[in-house]
Amino acid sequence: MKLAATDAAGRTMPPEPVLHAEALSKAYGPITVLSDVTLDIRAGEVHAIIGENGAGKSTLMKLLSGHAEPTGGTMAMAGQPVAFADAVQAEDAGIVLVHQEILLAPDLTVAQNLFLGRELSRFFAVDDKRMNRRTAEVLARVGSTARPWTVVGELPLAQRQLVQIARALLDDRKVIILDEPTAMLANDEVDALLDIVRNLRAQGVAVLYISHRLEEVEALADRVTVLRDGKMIGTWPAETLDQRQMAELMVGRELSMLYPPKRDPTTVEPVLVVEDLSVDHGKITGSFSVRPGEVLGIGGMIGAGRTELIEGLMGLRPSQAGAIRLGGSAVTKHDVTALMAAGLVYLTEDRKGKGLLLNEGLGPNLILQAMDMINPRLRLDRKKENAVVKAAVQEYDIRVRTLSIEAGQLSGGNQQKLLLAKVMQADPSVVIIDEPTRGIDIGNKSQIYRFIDDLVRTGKACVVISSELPELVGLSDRVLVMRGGRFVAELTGNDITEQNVVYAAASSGKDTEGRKRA
Amino acid sequence: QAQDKEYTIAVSIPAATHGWTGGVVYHAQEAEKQLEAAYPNIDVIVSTASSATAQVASLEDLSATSELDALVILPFTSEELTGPVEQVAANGTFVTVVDRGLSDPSIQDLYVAGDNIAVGANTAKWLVEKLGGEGEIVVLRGIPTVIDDERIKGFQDVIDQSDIKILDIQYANWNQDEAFTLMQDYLGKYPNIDAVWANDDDMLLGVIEAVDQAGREDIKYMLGGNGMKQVIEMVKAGDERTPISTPYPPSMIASAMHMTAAQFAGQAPMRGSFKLDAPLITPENADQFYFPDSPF
Amino acid sequence: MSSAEIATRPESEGFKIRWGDLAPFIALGVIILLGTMINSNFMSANNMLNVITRSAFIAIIGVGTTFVIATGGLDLSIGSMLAFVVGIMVMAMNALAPSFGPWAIPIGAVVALVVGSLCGLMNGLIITVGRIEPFIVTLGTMGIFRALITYMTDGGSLSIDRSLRNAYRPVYFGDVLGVPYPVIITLFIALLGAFILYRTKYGRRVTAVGSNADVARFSGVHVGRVRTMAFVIQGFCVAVAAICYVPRLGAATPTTGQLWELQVITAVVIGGTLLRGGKAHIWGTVAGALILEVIANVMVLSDMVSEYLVAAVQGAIIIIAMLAHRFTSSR
Amino acid sequence: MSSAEIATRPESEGFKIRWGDLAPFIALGVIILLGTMINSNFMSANNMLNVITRSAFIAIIGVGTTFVIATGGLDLSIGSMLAFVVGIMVMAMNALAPSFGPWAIPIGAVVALVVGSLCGLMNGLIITVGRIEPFIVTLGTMGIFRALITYMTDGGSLSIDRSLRNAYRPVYFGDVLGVPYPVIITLFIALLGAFILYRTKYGRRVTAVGSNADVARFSGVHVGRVRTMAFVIQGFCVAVAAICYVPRLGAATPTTGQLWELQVITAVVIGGTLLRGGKAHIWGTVAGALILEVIANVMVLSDMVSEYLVAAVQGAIIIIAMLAHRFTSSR
Ligand SMILES: Nc1ncnc2c1ncn2[C@@H]1O[C@H](COP(=O)(O)OP(=O)(O)OP(=O)(O)O)[C@@H](O)[C@H]1O
Ligand SMILES: Nc1ncnc2c1ncn2[C@@H]1O[C@H](COP(=O)(O)OP(=O)(O)OP(=O)(O)O)[C@@H](O)[C@H]1O
Ligand SMILES: [Mg+2]
Ligand SMILES: [Mg+2]
Repeated sequence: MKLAATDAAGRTMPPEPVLHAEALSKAYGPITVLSDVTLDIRAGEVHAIIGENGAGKSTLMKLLSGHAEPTGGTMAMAGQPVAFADAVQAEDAGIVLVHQEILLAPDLTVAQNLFLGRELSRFFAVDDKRMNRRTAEVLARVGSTARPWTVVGELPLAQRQLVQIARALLDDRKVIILDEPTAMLANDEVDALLDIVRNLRAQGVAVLYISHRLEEVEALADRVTVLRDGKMIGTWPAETLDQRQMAELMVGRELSMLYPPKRDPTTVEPVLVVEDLSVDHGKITGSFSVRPGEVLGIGGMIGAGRTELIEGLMGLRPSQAGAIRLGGSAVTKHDVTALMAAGLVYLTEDRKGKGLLLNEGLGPNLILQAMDMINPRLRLDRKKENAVVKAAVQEYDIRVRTLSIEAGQLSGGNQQKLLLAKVMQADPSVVIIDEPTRGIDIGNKSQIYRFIDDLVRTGKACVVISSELPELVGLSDRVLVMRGGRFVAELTGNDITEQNVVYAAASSGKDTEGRKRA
Repeated sequence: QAQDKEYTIAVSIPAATHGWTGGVVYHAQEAEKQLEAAYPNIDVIVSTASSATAQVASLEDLSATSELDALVILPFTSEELTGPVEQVAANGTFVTVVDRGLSDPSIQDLYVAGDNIAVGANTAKWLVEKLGGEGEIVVLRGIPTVIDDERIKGFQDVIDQSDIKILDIQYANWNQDEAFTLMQDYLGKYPNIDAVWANDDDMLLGVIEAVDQAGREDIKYMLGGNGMKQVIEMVKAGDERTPISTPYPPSMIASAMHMTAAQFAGQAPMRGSFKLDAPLITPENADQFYFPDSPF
Repeated sequence: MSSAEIATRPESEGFKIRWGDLAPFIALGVIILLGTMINSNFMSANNMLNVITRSAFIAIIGVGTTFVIATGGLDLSIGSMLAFVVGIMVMAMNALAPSFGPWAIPIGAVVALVVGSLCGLMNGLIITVGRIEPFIVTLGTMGIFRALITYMTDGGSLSIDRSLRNAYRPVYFGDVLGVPYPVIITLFIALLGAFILYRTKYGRRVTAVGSNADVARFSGVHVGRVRTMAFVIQGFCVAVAAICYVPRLGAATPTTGQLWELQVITAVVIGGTLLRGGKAHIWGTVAGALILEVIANVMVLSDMVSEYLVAAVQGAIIIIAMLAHRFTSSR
Repeated sequence: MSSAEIATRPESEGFKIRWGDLAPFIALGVIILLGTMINSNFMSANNMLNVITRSAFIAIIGVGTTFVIATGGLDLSIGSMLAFVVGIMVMAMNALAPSFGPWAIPIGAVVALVVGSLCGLMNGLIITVGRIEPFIVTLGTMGIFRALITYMTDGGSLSIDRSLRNAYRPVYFGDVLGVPYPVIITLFIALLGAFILYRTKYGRRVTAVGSNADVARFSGVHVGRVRTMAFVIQGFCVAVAAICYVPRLGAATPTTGQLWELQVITAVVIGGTLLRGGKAHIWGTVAGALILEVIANVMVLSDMVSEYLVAAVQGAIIIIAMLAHRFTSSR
């Protein structure tokens, strides 16, 4: 690599950093996950942190924001050494972290969550009116359509993510850390968020930004720090790196093509036919089919109802179907177990809430869904379970330092891989994946794409719901676009472009002017 | 000689969960103090249990860990304790049973008992006489146990032979609060009630409170049973609505302990059955049944 | 859409949610209707007043329990704590009576409030500082309080001084314009509880802690303090109930308040508060207390079931009431 | 880093976790040590056998409770269910005795197992199909079972036929090579429970449902069925305990098994099972049952505390034991 890190050169010019980390390390028991990271964070600058899944990005952010204590190293703010006992102290010092995972109280309203711990009051009573008003303002700023008095537990995931971001923006901060803020967002929201970040920068706030979407990093960052395997590779001015170089710095090797070449699905009989599916008492309806060897993409804006449609199909929500045919025979029993037995599985977008048992190890998670197939007898075969774990770790490249780790301790991206491995244990003929690469690094993304490609090339079928347009376009042989709980467009062949998807997804084209993205 | 040997007497009684059992515990402790002061060679161990199962457990513990010379037991229930006491007796321990007889009377050496059937029957006889053989009454039951069952049976058998009608009968668990609540509801339900029988003085206090509050004049008599201190005071004072009570003295445990200790103190051995009568407590004889220091 | 426009809409949205919250009141209505059909005396002013007044204890204590449960806690020591506080209060009043006359009553009441709050504080501190399951801690303190009252009464009963009895009686039996004191006290406590829970910072934090303690901690909420405070409130409410309780029967016994904890928790849950925490309905709790008391009353008034089976029918009614409001409300 | 290198470390980590699981056993050891110091008779073979045998009831029922709690449920009806099953079993045996002689005992036992399982099934179905809090449902069925046994005994008691008494006695009092039957039955049930929980697919699903019901549902686990089955197991265990119980006391009364639910739940929680579900320790439960029984035994053997205060000391010891093992194990 010819690029020079700015460590030495950069220090002469800019003023004192708002936050300086010196040789930070973190170990969980005997396992070191971060070692010797030295970092400068400067006011009015967007500082991107990139790295593979499990590189230690989230861990570093937790150390900087008081959510975890470093096992080595020091931090200083404006030259004064600081140490945060907890997140509250860090927030008081002006540093706030927006978690990669959703951390909100599900029973409280949006406004109550935003102001939790710093409620506004008049005399003895809390001032709900004022809090709701300010919440509405901040929500509007981040482009959320949620209402201040909605209970958070009733919001879709993406909205919750925006609420989390809104919470960080409520007060003036010196340092705002965003850990994969866009992983759950679709184009519109992403654009709104990028504008917010630019605004913050203009106001002199230091922004730490983690994302696996390198085009965002390229468009936004002033400096880029790369982590690999818990070690710091270096910091570069953003303009000196392009996406490809970033990716190679992260992975430490040359990357191959991101998207596999498209297939030409033969026009044989569809393997899955869904007719007149009606979910949540008619709120969402749709019919579709997938052929063997085909990747069917489902696009749409957040809240279009894609997730709900599929959850309804799987019998996980109140729903009715005119007919469901799988591999030629009609499915009469409309529930996950029966569908799985017939060869249809679903990978949820909510890996923390609905996907993984965070307090359990890899084995119990991996075999939970397909237990009857892996282990037809009553008694559990522990040997087989261990074999499954080893095979999955290898095949899906789940980066763990010990096999006895709990799922909740895995990095976000590795959790996603574990979840994929889990649903694949059932050896399905049709896989529906909701947001397949949410939180997956660029290196692994191509791995997952190739995985999907391999899958359909063996005559299976895959349905991909994705809010990431390049992914949807790059991967799908056919795209259905959903709007307001109905399918509004079907795109095939050369018609599958980002513009077309966006056009169909946005209601009657009204909303399209805000989109400057190429 | 007897004086040289050390004797252990175990006393197993129900825990103080309501007034009457509270009285039992009190009298057992008093007797323990007296006996240990009077006979230095006698060691008395009082053990309370909160259920039949716990009582069996404590029996096992007592007999497993010390040589018992005598056991004084007030069993929770006859059926459940018969077997376990038999085990103890089989080791040669002198067994005194108080209040509730065992299913197999041959196990016990000494039996001191109140008469629950008589408690109910005597009260009923008095009531039948006072009401002139007719009227409408309500009854409060205790906790569903044999004791409660026998009292109610004794009472009902006598009442059935008169023209008195039992309007209602419900459980109030020997609890003042529940008796108060139940009585309020009875009062709401029945516009005319001639008398109330609460089967236990603890409950009677709740009943009286409810009746007083409602200001009902139709109720001529409110009766309990067991001879609780506060109620005896009322009897002594010649209360119009509660002129009598029926003794079911918790002090019977003390009598039984003294009689048992006598075995080892050189006096004549005591065997047989002693059934305490349940004479009516009236203003005339109330003094005999009044223990101002007892909690009950 | 402008933010001003957004902020004016809570009513319409808020209204939809209220339906579920109404369930306990609907259940109460249905049971009252049944009662009226079963016995004509049921609706008599007298009977109604008795029942409502009686439910005051469970309702008052339930307000505190709503706080505890909302934080994700549980308190099994309520009943024994009541007995203990009653015992201490009676002893204090009796000791003070000779020198202070009727003033012994308010002083004794203050003593009760202090003792109750301290009992709650103890529960709370053991749970939060020792980090032990509330179930275990309060089961332990339940035994402790029960044993203490048994010890204090010597297994018998502890009655309030005759001289105070008459001055104190009205606190349970008296009324203002026909509304009995205990009902007024219940309303006051419930209003106060609702204000604290819904309108103060502390109340916000109570539900936050119950909903997700980690989130609360990250947000700077002192989770331990909030939990402990909920137990103190519980203790305070128990003491208020004790103050209303003593004039009714004038004595503490070892059976005072036995198994009330189960009744209170049932009232709270019937009222719509979730046992796992995070949601709290003060007025639902009050309705729950009324439901329990009305069911018991109807059971006595109706002549239909054998005395042996009363408990069975009560249990069945509670389950059916819950089933009914599950299947009517929302879905 | 290669994944082959990764795979070598699990053992060392696995070992560390076990420490926390040992806590109840350590607590048991400490209490036994204290007992030995207080009374020399405590360690006598006779006393030890008695205590261990007695703890069988709580331990056997506790195995079932461990399942229920692991799925995130709670069962307050245990004690009354025991009484009800005992009642049915005694009635069945007495009715069968004339025609079947001693064979009435095994037939009666089978009846008990069926009835117990059905009672559990009822609890489970109401909870899962009706989607009501287990706390409320089992509080209701607790009243129902208790009322039924009161009804069956007519408020009195229901004794087993004399002719069966002697044939049946050994089931509680007998032993094999000095090991009492109830202990053997407990071991068998605990082994079976541990096998089901740790080594079968069903057991996996139990913990999955308890730790996150949504994840389980999305993974195709029939959450309702798993929960219901846990209650059936609970009912079965109650019936096994009933089979051991009858020869000990020979009768069912309306107070049989009263408040056992609290004891059982305490044993389970002391044993390390989390009350909110997701983690279960069968052997911890057995240790918990022993701890409770040993504490009660030591209280009887020591003459130090007034009878009134026994409950207080017991409560305090349990809290202290939990505190101790919180502060020693991990942190
Ligand atoms: N509590 C914990 N105990 C043990 N290991 C942990 C724990 N938390 C995190 N780790 C490990 O630390 C490593 C770094 O995790 P981290 O979440 O920082 O990765 P990341 O760079 O944010 O990855 P991703 O892009 O997937 O989010 C991972 O290997 C993870 O398994
Ligand atoms: N701002 C909002 N407030 C309340 N409900 C919303 C909001 N946005 C969406 N929803 C609800 O969420 C449902 C769809 O959410 P869902 O997550 O299924 O959408 P999706 O198309 O899968 O989007 P995603 O990209 O998040 O997966 C909508 O039908 C709507 O009822
Ligand atoms: Mg991360
Ligand atoms: Mg979605």
